Amino acid sequence: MNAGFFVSQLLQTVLAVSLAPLMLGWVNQCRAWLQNRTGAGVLQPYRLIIKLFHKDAVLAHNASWLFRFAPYTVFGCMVLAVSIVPILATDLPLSPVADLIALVGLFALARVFMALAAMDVGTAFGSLGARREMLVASLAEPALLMVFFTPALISQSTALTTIVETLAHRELTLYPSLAFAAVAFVMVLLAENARIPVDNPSTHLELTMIHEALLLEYSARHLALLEWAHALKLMTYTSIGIALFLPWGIAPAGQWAMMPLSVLAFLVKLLLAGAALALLEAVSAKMRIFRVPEFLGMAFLLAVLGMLTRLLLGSAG
Amino acid sequence: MSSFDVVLAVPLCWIAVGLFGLSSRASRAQHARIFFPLGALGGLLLMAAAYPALSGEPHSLVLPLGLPDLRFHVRLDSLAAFFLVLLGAVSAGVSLYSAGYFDKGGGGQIRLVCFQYHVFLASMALVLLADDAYLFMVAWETMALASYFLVTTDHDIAQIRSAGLLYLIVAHIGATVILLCFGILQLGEWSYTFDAMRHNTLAAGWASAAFLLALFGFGAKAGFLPVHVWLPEAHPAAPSPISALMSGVMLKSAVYGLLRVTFDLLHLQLWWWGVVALSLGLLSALFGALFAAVQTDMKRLLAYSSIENLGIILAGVGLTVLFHSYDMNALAALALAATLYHCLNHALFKSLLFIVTGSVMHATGHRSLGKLGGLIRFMPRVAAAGLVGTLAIAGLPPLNGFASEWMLLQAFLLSPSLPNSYLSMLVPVATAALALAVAMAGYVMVKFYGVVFLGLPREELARAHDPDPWEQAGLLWLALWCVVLGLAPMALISATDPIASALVGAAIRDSVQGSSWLFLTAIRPERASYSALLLLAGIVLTVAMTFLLVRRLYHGRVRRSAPWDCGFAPLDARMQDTAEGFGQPIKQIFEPFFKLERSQPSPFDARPLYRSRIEDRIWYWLYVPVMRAVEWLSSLIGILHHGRIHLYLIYSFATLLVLLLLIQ
Amino acid sequence: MSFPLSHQVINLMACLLLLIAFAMLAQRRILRLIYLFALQGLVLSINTAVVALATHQPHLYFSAGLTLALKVVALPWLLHRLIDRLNIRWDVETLLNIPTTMLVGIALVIIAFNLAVPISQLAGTITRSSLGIAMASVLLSFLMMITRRKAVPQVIGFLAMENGLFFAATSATYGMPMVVELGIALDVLVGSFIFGIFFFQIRETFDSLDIHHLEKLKEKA
Amino acid sequence: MIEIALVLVLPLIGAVLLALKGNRPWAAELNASMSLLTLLAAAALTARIISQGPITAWHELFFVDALNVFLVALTAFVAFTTALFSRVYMRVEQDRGKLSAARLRLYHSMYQLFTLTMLLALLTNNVGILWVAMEGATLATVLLVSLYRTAAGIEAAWKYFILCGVGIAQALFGTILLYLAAEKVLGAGGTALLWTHLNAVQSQLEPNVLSIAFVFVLVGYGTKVGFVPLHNWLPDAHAEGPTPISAVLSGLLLNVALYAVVRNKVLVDGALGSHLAGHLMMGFGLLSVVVAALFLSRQKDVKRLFAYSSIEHMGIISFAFGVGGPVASFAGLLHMSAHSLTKSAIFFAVGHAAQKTGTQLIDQIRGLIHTSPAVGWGLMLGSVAILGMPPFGLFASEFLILTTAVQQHPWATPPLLGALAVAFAAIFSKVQAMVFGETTAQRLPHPPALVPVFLHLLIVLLLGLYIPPYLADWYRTAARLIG
Repeated sequence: MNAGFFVSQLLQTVLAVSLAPLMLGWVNQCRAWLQNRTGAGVLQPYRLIIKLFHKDAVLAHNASWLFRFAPYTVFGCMVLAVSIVPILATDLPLSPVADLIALVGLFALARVFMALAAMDVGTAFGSLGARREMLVASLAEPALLMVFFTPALISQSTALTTIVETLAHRELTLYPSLAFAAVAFVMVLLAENARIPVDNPSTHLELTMIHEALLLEYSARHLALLEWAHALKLMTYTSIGIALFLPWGIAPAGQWAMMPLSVLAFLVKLLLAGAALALLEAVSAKMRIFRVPEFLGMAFLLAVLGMLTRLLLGSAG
Repeated sequence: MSSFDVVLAVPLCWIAVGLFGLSSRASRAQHARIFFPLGALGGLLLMAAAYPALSGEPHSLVLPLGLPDLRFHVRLDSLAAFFLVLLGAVSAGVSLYSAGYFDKGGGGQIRLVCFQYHVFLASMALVLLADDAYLFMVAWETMALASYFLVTTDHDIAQIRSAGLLYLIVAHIGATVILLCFGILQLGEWSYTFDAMRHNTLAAGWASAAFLLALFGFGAKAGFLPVHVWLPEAHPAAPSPISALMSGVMLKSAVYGLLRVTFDLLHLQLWWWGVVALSLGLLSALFGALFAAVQTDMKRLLAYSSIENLGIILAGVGLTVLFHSYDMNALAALALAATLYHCLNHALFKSLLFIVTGSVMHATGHRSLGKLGGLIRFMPRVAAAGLVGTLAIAGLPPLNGFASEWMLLQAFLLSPSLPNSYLSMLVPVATAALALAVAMAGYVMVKFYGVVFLGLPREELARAHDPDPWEQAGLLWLALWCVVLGLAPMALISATDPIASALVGAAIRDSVQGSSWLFLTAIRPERASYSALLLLAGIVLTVAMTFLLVRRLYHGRVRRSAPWDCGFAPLDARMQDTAEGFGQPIKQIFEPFFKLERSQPSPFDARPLYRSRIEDRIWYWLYVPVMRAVEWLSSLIGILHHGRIHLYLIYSFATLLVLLLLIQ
Repeated sequence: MSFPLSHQVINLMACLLLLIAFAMLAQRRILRLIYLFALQGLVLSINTAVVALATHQPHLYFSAGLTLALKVVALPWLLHRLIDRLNIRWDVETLLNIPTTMLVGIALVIIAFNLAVPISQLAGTITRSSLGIAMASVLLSFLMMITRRKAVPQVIGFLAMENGLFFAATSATYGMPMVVELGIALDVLVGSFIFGIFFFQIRETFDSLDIHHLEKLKEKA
Repeated sequence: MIEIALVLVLPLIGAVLLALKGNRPWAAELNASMSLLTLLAAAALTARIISQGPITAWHELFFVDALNVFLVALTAFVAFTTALFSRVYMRVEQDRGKLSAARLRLYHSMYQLFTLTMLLALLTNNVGILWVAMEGATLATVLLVSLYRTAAGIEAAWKYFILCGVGIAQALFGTILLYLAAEKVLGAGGTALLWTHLNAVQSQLEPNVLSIAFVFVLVGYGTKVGFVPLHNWLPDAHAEGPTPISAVLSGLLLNVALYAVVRNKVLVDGALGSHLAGHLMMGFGLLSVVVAALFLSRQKDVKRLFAYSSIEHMGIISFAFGVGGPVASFAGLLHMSAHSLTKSAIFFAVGHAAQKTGTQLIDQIRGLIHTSPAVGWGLMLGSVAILGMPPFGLFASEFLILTTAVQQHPWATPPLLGALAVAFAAIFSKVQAMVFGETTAQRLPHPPALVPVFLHLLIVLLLGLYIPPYLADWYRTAARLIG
């Protein structure tokens, strides 16, 4: 437990937290390009957040303490989540705090607070959003766990750092099972981060919105925090995906020399991932809410298939 | 006065308290204030006395009661001690709460209630202490009987009567089946003590029969599929503290019995037992979660969620059997620890939630989710306690529900190392089912909390306010334990070490190496680890920092106004989602699982009316046919008693001839 | 040389008894039924007397006298009084027509005889055949109770059964011990008194002695 | 010796006195006090047996051992408590104009006579006298069944009389065959009918004859026990007779009849060296339990309900005796005593309930617990006990019976389990409806006699939790006698 740990931890956390809006901006920018629009620029999320911080918060008369408390909690959960995922190096003092399952739990915690807060004011849309959010989540969560189990089986561990160590820093082997898992993960990611085709982040059309409906009553700093947390969530998922499926380039324990390299690798991966995400969103259309279960069911199935292949092929899988 | 004596003394004291309560002529309020706190004291004592017994030699004693050649044997070993701690902890909280609850009416003559309540507690303690089949069965049935009378406290309501009847019938059939199981286990000639049974080596066939009987019998009490039907009827019917005890402790006594028979009394376990238990458990879990999601009565909702949690526990037991049958004892120990821990956690948060509903019902007079709402503003303390319970039961870190589910999932993840390839592939799939059930629980609890405490009141609830100190004390006690057990799981899990070594022959220490008071781990730290305390610390830290930073860099100005709601017309409570609406997506997605009757309004109705009734298919597939069959038989048999004396003479004549020819 | 004679007499009585049993089974008129019953009693008491003579058992004389008094005089007279008082002289209605009843009766006799074979091996020399006949007449009277629809014939059937038993007692075993004999006789007497009471009760409640009035207590569907 | 004489003579005196003065207002008290004296005599006898062991009296005419003395005590006790109950009950009936003083005279003297016959049947050493007494018991009760002179009452009594009469005749034939077999061994004359001697020479008796004899005895006394399909008189007689009589019929007469069967079973199994008699009893027991359970679920009249439950329990007991062995026989005896106590208690409660509501129809009796909690709770607890719920004594016996059955005759457990479940559902659903809910009952002129109810239940409770040593030894020795 030398200072190095904490340095890398701090570095990673700060980096992730600060880059999260950028990532979101980048995705939106790519989407704009793909739709032949000149987008608002990759820095737009920052502007939005800062603007919101300056505003006065407006609360409904009957908003309870839960309503005001939720944004901070959600933000806190996300920050913690992102600082647990090994992004740059695998020696993180925080990583033993939560393994993959606990991470899922952490997301769930944030989500539940979000939903409860949305129901607090008692608006029609708030509860509608909460209901839909919980529905999607309750279907996505098992799929996500299944996704996680495949690499967990490979590396005999659910601790992310151990997984990364196994996948990245042993001799390079290709795991067909991971392919399944990866596809499933992407699907879950789309669902969990309120992206097309499950949800449309850029609409407030009451019939379709899920995630936005949760935020309706929020304003100013609370809204800012929630937006930021949203960006962080996307960030976290992406980096989990990276850690699980393209872990190469993450610095193994104690190798400070590799740190800059790993930062670079991370940025590149982020760019690619963002672009890919944008592409996905551009080519697919928003689906009806009751198609979502089928979508997630598919993801779930793929994940299970992945695990089974792993078990079938044994160490080669 | 050893701890064993104390443990033995507590049930007797409870009975004494009950008797005094029955005979005392005090006023209702005095009565509640005097006797229930005494009961709570007993609970505390029991908890304190049983905890040391977790680690330590089993004590046993023969009481001068019972049948001539079968005296009552009592024994306090680590397994019993664990469940006694559970009983003590929960009953202490609930009794405190009852002191406040029962003085407001809401349940028959308090003297009877007090008596039955304490007999109920005592019988549960005796079930755990019993060391021979007879005492066990006596305590077991007394428990059922006492709880039946408590359930039917308000027996003027026909619905409650039928609920109680169904409950007692199922309970009694279950008990008879357990009795048969003991019949197989005993060696004949008065050797009914568990000690004798331990030394009885049965053939695999008989052992399997015994296990299946035990599974059915105890399942009837624990509410496993398909003998769960009584549970969602009886729990809502009972007064809330009783529901709390039933759901929290009584169901666990069934788990205790199953563990006792499977691992202690039976000398072998076969792998397919594990499969049966596992699949049954997961089925129950999913079933419970789905049905909970579509309930509109808060106590029914909690009852179904009990079915779900007991299902999870049974799955844990099944996994333990599976591992143990392949001598993978370290893993078995992990699964067992997870199971036991989940028992304790469920006991705490479920009873907490039940007494919360009690307070809500007393404050508002409603239990239908369709009428409640916004109570967080009228009864903040109850709402806070409720929030703890909700987060815990939804399996969210850093509370206790998550800790046990985490361990259980870890245990499931280890199953691929099973030698049998089918199992090693099937169990992960089972894991998925478990995950689904847990996720569903989250959905359910958001619905529960959101509809009861958040939003706007759906009816006029202005008079609602926080309950009196006694009730608050009870709520506080249980909520506190939910948090503590969530933050420091290792403390208790390592305490359950002797149980694992006794039942599956391996200490949990082996399966959770390197875990400390801070970290909970599975097998090896680098394999998986989780620290609720640090997690909480992290969140709190970030929250605090963000808060301060925001305040420092910007400002904390707040303006109040009407809610925006996409700029719609001024809000009214009817615009919110009802419980009905909240369950609707589940209803739609999982429609095949429900027996659903819906009448939807047409667009042209003057007064559009939406009605929907959810029913349990199992009831129609299993129970109705059986009842029909019995009715049919008894209508058939009626012909026997036809009224004509000649016929009767012919009967006896025929009997005579048949017998005469028979013996030739 | 009285032994073989008594032997023959006893066998003769036994056969008579069986005959009478069949006659009762076939009987349509209630008065005749009573006479037959009395006749049966008579045969019985003679038989008892003969057995007593043959085996030199004094207490059998006594029971022969008892039988004579009770079953030949008292009960028939009582029954006669009854049917006079209740003036019931109509035909005896049977549930089964007579020929069928007879056939069933034959079957019963066969069964009874076969059952009796092992016992007869055991039984004393005098009464080799009698036990089978006793059992047969018991079963026949049982059959009669079943097939009769009126109260009085049923009772007569019951008493006939008693006779059969008594015959078994005397001929198979040289009579039961005295105490038992007395007890049995007492029971029969009291029994028939109670029967009498019942006839009146039934009569005054249903103003008829037809049993089909007594078929109300049944499981309602 | 003197105790035996007292036990038999006191009821006789009572019968005579009441036959003369039974129409006086104090007849009921006299009845009760005679029963009390009988009880005291029985207690003295019991004490002597406990201290001295089996005794025979009057050139072996009477024989008292553990098996029958325990039944004697039970009989005397229940007879006494029932007399207490009938004191109140019959007074109400009289006030309601259902009974004339003359009828009460008949009732009281017959009550004493009935007690006498049962005690005689239990105490005698002579198979023939046992038969005489059993017949006498029928004769004593048959007029009581038709005491109300209603059409239904007379019908019930008639059926009771005919069926039991025919049955008892079979029993006599069986007895004669027994004597026939015994006489070959013991020689003609009295001794050949004495249990004591018969048991001594069991093995030498001719098996063929004995098996046939047992069939007749079983069918004969079985009719009185109420074995299916010989049971048809039982529910009618219980339902139509006055409630005290239902109580003693269920609580005592059935026991005594079963006692007669068991005595013969011991003898026959001893002679055959096989388990024929045992298996027959098991068969009858099982059949009775199953059929009675099915009947239970369709009853509308509360007294019929509990009559069928008596059939069911007799089935259980004879099943236990059929299984045999120390545990099962012990359980059978325990069940016998617990059942007669509980069942009579239930009939007491039911009687009061019926008087309060003026009907015996189950669905017109509601909410007893409101108007008279004591009667309500009495009925509820009684039913709970009769249904084999702990901590009552019947649970103890059912526990032993079932657990033994599982090991020795697994095939028998499924029907047993099913029947018990059906019976439980049937009885409890009806009782709950009667005890709980809105009420239809009204107050009575006389306070109900609840001492007997709760006294019985208390004893049954004790039997479940703590059986005093001497009682236990008593059961053990009796069980050993039954084998």
